[in-house]
Amino acid sequence: MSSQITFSDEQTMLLDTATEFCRKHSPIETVRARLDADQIDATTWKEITDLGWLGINVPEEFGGLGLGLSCVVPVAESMGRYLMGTPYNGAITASECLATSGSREQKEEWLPKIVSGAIGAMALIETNGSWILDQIEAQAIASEDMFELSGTKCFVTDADAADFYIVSVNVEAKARLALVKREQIPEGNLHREIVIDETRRSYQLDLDGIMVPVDQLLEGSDFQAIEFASLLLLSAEITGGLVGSIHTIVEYLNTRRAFDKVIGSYQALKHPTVKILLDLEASRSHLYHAATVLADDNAGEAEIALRMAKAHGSAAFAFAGDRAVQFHGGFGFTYECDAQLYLRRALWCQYQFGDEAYHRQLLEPILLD
Amino acid sequence: MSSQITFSDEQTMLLDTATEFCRKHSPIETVRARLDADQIDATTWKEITDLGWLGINVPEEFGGLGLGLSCVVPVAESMGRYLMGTPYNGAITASECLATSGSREQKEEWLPKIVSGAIGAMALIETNGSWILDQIEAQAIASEDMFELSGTKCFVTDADAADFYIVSVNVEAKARLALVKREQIPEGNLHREIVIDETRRSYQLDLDGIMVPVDQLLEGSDFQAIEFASLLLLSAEITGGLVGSIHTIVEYLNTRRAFDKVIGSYQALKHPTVKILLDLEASRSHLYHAATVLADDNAGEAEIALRMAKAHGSAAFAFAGDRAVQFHGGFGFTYECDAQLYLRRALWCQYQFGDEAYHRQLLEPILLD
Amino acid sequence: MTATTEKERQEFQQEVAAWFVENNPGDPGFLLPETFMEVGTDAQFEYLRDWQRKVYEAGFLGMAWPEEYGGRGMPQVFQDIATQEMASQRLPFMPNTIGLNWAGPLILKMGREEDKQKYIKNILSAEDIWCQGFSEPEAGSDLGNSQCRAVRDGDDYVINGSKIWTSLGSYAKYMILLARTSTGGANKYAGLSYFLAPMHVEGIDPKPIQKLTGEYGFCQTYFDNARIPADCLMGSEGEGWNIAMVTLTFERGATGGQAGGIASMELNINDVVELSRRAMRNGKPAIEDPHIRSQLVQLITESRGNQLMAARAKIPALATDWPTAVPMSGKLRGSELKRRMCQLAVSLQGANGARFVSEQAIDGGKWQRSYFNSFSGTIGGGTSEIQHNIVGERVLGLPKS
Amino acid sequence: MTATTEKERQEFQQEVAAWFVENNPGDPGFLLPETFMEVGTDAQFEYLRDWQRKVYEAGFLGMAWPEEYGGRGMPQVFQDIATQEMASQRLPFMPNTIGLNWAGPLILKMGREEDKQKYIKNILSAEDIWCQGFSEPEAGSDLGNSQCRAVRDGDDYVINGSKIWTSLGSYAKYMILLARTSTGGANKYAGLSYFLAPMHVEGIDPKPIQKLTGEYGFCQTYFDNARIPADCLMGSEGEGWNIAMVTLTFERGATGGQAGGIASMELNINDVVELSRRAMRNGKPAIEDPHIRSQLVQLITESRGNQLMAARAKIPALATDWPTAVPMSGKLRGSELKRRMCQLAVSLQGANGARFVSEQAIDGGKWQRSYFNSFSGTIGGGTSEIQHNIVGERVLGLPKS
Repeated sequence: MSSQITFSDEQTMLLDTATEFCRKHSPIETVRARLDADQIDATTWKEITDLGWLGINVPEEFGGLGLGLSCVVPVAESMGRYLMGTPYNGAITASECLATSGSREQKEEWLPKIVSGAIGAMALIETNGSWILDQIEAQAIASEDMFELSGTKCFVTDADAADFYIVSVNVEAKARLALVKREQIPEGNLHREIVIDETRRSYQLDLDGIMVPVDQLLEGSDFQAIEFASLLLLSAEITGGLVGSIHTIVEYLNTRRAFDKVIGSYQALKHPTVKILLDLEASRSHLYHAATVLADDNAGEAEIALRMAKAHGSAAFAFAGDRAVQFHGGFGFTYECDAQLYLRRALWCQYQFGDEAYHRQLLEPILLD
Repeated sequence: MSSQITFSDEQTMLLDTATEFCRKHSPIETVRARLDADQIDATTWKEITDLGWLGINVPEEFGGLGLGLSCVVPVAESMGRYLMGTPYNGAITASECLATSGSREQKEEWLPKIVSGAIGAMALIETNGSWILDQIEAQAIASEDMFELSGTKCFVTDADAADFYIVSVNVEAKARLALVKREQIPEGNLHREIVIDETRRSYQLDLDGIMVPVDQLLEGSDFQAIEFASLLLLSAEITGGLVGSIHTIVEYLNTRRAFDKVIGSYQALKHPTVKILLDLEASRSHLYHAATVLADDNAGEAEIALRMAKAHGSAAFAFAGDRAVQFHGGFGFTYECDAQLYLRRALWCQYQFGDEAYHRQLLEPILLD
Repeated sequence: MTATTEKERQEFQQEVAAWFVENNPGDPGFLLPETFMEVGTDAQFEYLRDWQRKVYEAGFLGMAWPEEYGGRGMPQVFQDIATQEMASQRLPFMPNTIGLNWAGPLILKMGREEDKQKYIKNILSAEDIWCQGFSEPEAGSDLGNSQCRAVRDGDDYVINGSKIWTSLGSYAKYMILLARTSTGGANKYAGLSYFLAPMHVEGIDPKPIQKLTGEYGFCQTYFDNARIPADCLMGSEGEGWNIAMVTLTFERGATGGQAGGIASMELNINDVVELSRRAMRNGKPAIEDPHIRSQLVQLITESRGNQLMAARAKIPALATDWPTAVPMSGKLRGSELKRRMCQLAVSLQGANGARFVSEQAIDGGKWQRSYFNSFSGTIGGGTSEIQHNIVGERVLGLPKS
Repeated sequence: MTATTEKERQEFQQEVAAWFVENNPGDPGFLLPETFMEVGTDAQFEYLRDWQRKVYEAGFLGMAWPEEYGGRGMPQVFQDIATQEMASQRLPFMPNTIGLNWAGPLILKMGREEDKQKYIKNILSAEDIWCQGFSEPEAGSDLGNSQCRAVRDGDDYVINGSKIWTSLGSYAKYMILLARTSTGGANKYAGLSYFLAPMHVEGIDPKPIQKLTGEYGFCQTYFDNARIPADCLMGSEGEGWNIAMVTLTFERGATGGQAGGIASMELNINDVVELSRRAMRNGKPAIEDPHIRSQLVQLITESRGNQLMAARAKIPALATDWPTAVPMSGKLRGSELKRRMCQLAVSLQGANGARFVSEQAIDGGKWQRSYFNSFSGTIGGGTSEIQHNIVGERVLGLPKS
C-alpha cells in the first residue's frame, strides 16, 4: 500500500481561498439563519460559480480547470468546517458522474452548463436505505424513444434548486444512470424530507410519471466513480466538521467554569477532546491520502484509501458530535448550543454512502484475504 | 429470562468463612513466595479438605454436603480475590464431572475419596488451543479389556499433585471421558508448562503409552456439565480477582503523589477505576445469577447466564489488570508490583474455556434467533 | 399488614394486572414523550395527568406512603409489584415525577407535619404538579455555586435570579427551590436555603427552552422580586445544601421512599433487538449482520447486568466491599447505556439513520429523538463526568478531583 | 551536496539495500530484544553493539550529522532512506538509543565545542553507550520534582540520590542526568541542573530491576557521594529543566536531529495479520473469525493513519490549525496502538493465549511478552495520561489539570 500524500500548489491555494470564503460567508449565525430556508442561497452559489469551483474537476475541453477531484477536496473540507449548506457536493458528484459515464454528446451538453452554475442532484438511494448503489428497484421501461420511470428516490439534496438529476434505474434488469431535467419532473413529485442535519435540504423524488427521451440514459454506468467521488467529498466534509467541532469544544472548555475551575482543566473533558483531535489528524491524513491515490488513477488503492477515510472519519465525527453535546452540559442540551449542529451533521455524514461498519466489512476481503 | 438472584444462609456462611480463610492463608507475600513452588501447599489443602469444601457439591449419599455448585461459588470467589493457588477448582470440576457422567460404581469409588482430599485434574484442552470440548484428537483404542490412550493434553493444572485425571478421548470417533489414575501415568509423561499466570501450576500430559482398564471410561459424557462448572468457577475467580485489583489500584491511587497531588484525584485515573468497579458489580451480579439458575437445573437459562458471566467477566478483568499496571506507572512495570499478578491472572482466566468473543458468538443464536 | 406471603403477593399481582389491562388509556393519537422532561404540549400533559390521577384513585400509587397523608400504608413490595406491572404492560408514565420521587419523599422524611398534610395527597393525585429549581444557567452541575437570591423581608422571602431545566415549569404549582440567603458564611454551601416555593406568584416566570431535538420540555424560570411566604423555608436558613443532597439521594435511587409508579416509558434493549429484525441494512435485516449481532449481545449483557445489580443490591451479604456502589451508580449506568442503545438503534437503519422525526423515518424517528433526549440523562442531575467523580470519591474513597 | 535529485536518491537506496542484504548479521541463536529498553543479557548487548558499529563504519548512521564530529554532513533524506531500509529489511536495531536520539542531538544543538568533539563520534560508533537519568522512584512522571542532589564541591559535583528506568545502565559510560543543585529558587524547576555525567565513577551503582515480564532490562542507579567533574554541567546551574524539556522534544519526535537508524525491531500490524493466518481459534485460522476480521481492519486503519500523519506533517499547508498535534502525539499514538495490537495478537491464539515465553507458546510467546513490554511505551517518558495532558494543554491550549 502506498502511504504518499501530495499536495499541489493549486490545492494549497484553493484551501486558503476556500477557508477564507467559507469563514466569511458562513459564520454560525448565517448557518442558523438558513436552517429554515426554503431556497438555496443563490447569491453565494453565484459567487462559488464565479470562483470557478464548479469546474475544478471538469476536463478543460468541457470548460473546466481539469484539476481533478483532489483539488475539490480543499473546498469541500472548508465548507464542512463552517457547516456551510450549498448544493456543491451534489453538483460536483453529478459532474463527475457525467464525466465518467456520459457520452461525448452528453458531456458536451452538460459539463459546460455545470461549470456555469447549473445544479445537478444525485438521486440514488431508495426507501430501504441500502448503500449498494447498483442494487435498486427503480425502473426505466422503454416505450418507443422514451423511458418511463418508476420508483422512489430519497435523500436527493437541494432537489428543488436542481437543474437536472442523475437517477439510478434498472433498464432490463441492469442498473443504469439517467439524466432527468428539471422540467421533466411533474408537479408534486418532489417532497421535502425531514433529516437529522437541518443544514441539508433533502427531498424525496417520486419517479412515477416521469418520461425521458432514451438519449438521456447515460452511455456508461460507472457506479464506482459515483461512490468514490461521494466518499471523497463526504470524508472532506467530515474532516472539516471535525475541525469545527474541536474549535467549538475547546472554546467552551476554555471559558466555562464549574467547581471554581475552568472546565477544560478536568481530564474527563480534556482527554476525550485530545482523542477527537488525534482522530481528526488521522482523518485528515486518510483524506488527503485518498485524494492523492485517486488522482493517481489506481482504483485498488483508491478503494482502500477511500473506505478507510470514510470509516475512520464517520466514527470520529460521530464521537466528536456526541461529546460536543455532552461536554457543553446543560447548555449542550439546548437547540441554542452549536454542539447539536455538529452532532446532526456528523450523523448525516455517517449514514450517507455507508457507515464505518459497512466500509470495514468491505475492506475485510481486500485487506485480509 | 429470569433475573432472580438467591443467596442462601449456607452461601452467606461460606462466603464469610472463605473470605477470612483466604485472607489469612494467602496474603500477597505468600502468593509471591509460592510462584516458584514445585509442589502444592499440602498443609493448606489439608485444611480446605477438613473444612469440607471439597464435598460442598458432592451428593450426601457419596459423603458430601449436597449443596450444589452454587455453594462452591463463594469459596472460589474468595480464592480468586486473594490470588490463592490451589488445585480447588480443578478438583471440584472433576467431582462434578464424576457426579454427572460417572456410573454408580464410579461415583461410589471416587466421590468419597475426593471429599477426603483426593485431587482430580481435568485434561481436556489440546495443543491447538480449541475450547470446543468434544472436538478433540486424543484417542482411546480398545484392546481386550484395556484402552490404549494417545494424544497430548495441555493446561492440566496441578497435574503433579493429582491423584487422578479426567481425560477426554475419542472412543470410536465419539468424545468420551476416561478416568486415569496417577499410577497409570508413565514416568516422563508430565511436563510443566510456562503459563502467563505464575500462580498456576500447569502441565502438559502426554497420553501416549497410557493404558487404562475399560471400566475407567466414564459411563456418561456430559461435556456440557464440565463446561458449565468450569465457567461458573472461572467467573467466580474472575469476580474475586476484580475485587482484589480494585483494592490494589485504589490503595496506590490514594497514596502515590505526582505533580503535588495524590494521583487518585486525577480523573484520568479515577474514572477508569470507577468503570472497573461498575464492571465488577455487574460481573458479580452475573455470577450469582448464574449460580442461582444453575441450581434451578434449567440448562437453557444456565447457558445464557454462564456465558454472559464469563464474557463480561473476562473482558472486565483483562481491562482491570491492564489498567492496574498502567496506573502504577513506572512501578507497574516492575515484577515487584502486584499489579502484574492480577494482569497475569486475568489473562489466564480470559483464555480458559473461552474468551469474551467466543461466548458472545455462542450467545448470538440463543439471544437473537 | 406488615408481613406478606408469596400467595398474597401473587394474588395482588393478578389483581393489578387485570386492572391495568382493563384501564389501559390507549393510544392518544399523538407521539407521547418518554419522560416528564419531554412533555412539550398541553395535550401530552393533560393526557398524562389524567392517567396519573386515575392510577392513584385506583390505589396503585403511593401505596407505601402513610395513610394519614393520602397513601395506603402498605408494604413496599405491593407498590413494587404495581410499578413493575405498569412497566411490563408498557403503560404511560406518571408525570408528576419531581413530586412523586423527590419532593414527596423529602417532605415525608424531613418536612413539618403541616407540610405533609398540605402537599402529599395532591402530589399523588397530580392535582399539584411539582418542579425543581436547583440548576442555574451559570452554575451547571455545581449546585453549591447557586446565585439565585432569597432575601427575608417581613413575612416573605423576595426571590431574584433564575433557575434552568425546570421540567413542567409552566404546569407546576410548586417548586423545590435552592436559593442563596447569605453570601457570607464559612463556604459557598453555608449560604444556601431550601424552599417549597409556590409558582403561581407574581414575578415568577417559567419560559420554555428549545431542546436540541427542536422540541420543548424544559423551562428557564425567572424570578423578578417574587415574594413567597417565609414559611416556605424548609429547615432553617443555611441548611439548603444538606437538604438538596438528601433530595439528590432520592434522584440517584440510592434510597427508597419514592411513591412508585413508572417515571418513564423508556425504550429498552428488547426494543432494539426487535427493531433489528425490521430495520434493513443493505437489503437484509440488520440482525443478520455479524457486527450488529455482536453489539446487540454486548448491550443485552450490559442491560441484564444492570437488572441483576438491582436484584443483588437487595442481598446485603453480596454487597460488602463497596455497599453503595450499585445504588450510587444507577443513574450513571442507566443513562449511559440508554445513550449507546439509541446510537446502536440508529445505526441499524442504513441510510435511514439520517432521518429525523417524520413519517418516512423508521418508527417515526423515535430512535433519533431518543438518542438526542438521552443526553438529558447523561447531563441532567449531574453529568456522567460528575457521577464518575461521585462514585470514585464517595464509594471508592478516592480524593476529590 | 545540499540539493538531491530523485535519481541520486534511488541510486543511494539501491546501494544501501544491497549493503544491508550482504551484511545482515543473521540469527544470533537467541531471542533478540525489541528495543534498547529490553536488553537483558550480555550476549544480546554485544551482538547489538557490534552491529551498530558495523552500520556506522559502513556510513549509514549519523549521515546528516556534521563531518567534523564523525557524521557525514549529508542531507537528511539519505539517512532517512538508510533508516527506512533497515526497517523494511527488519534488521536489528541500533542499541545506543539514548546517545543517538537524545544525548547526541542535544549536544549538537546546545553543547560546547569540546563536548561535541568528545562525545559525538563515540555515540555513533557505540563505543560510548549512553543512558538517561531523569526519572526517580518517588517522582514518577513528575520530572520537576526530582530529588537527586548535586552539590558543588571544588572542581566536582557530589551526587546523592537515585534514578530509575536507566536502560543499559550497566553498559553505559555516560548518563544525561537531571539533578537538583538548589532547593530554594522561585519554584521546583529552578533548582534543577543538567549533567553529561560519567558512569564509571566510584559511588555510582546501577542495579538491574526485574520487569513485569520476569526479565531484566532496566536499572535503578544509586548515587552515593559520587564525584563527577564540574565541567560535566551542561549550561548553567538552574537551566536543567529547560534542557530536559529540549531533550524530551527529541524523544517525542517533535523535532528532527536524531542520528537515524532504527531504534527498535517492533512488531507491526502486518505481523499480526500474518499471525492471524497461522493462529487457530477453535480449529479454524483466527483470520476467518468475523470479530477478529473487524478488529484487524480497525487496527490496520489506525496504523495506517499514523503512517499517513507522518507523511502529512511534512506538508505545512495541511497542518495549519494545530501544527504541533502530529509531532507532539507521536509517542502517545504509537505506544497505545502497540499495546492494543499485542492484546489482539494474544487473543488470536485461543487457549494458547494463556501461555508465556516458552517453546510451546505460539512464536515462542513473543506476543505475550510484547504486550507486557508495551507498557514501557505507555508509561515510560511520561505516561499516556500525561501525554494527553501535554497535547491538551500545549496543542489545544486547554488549562492545566
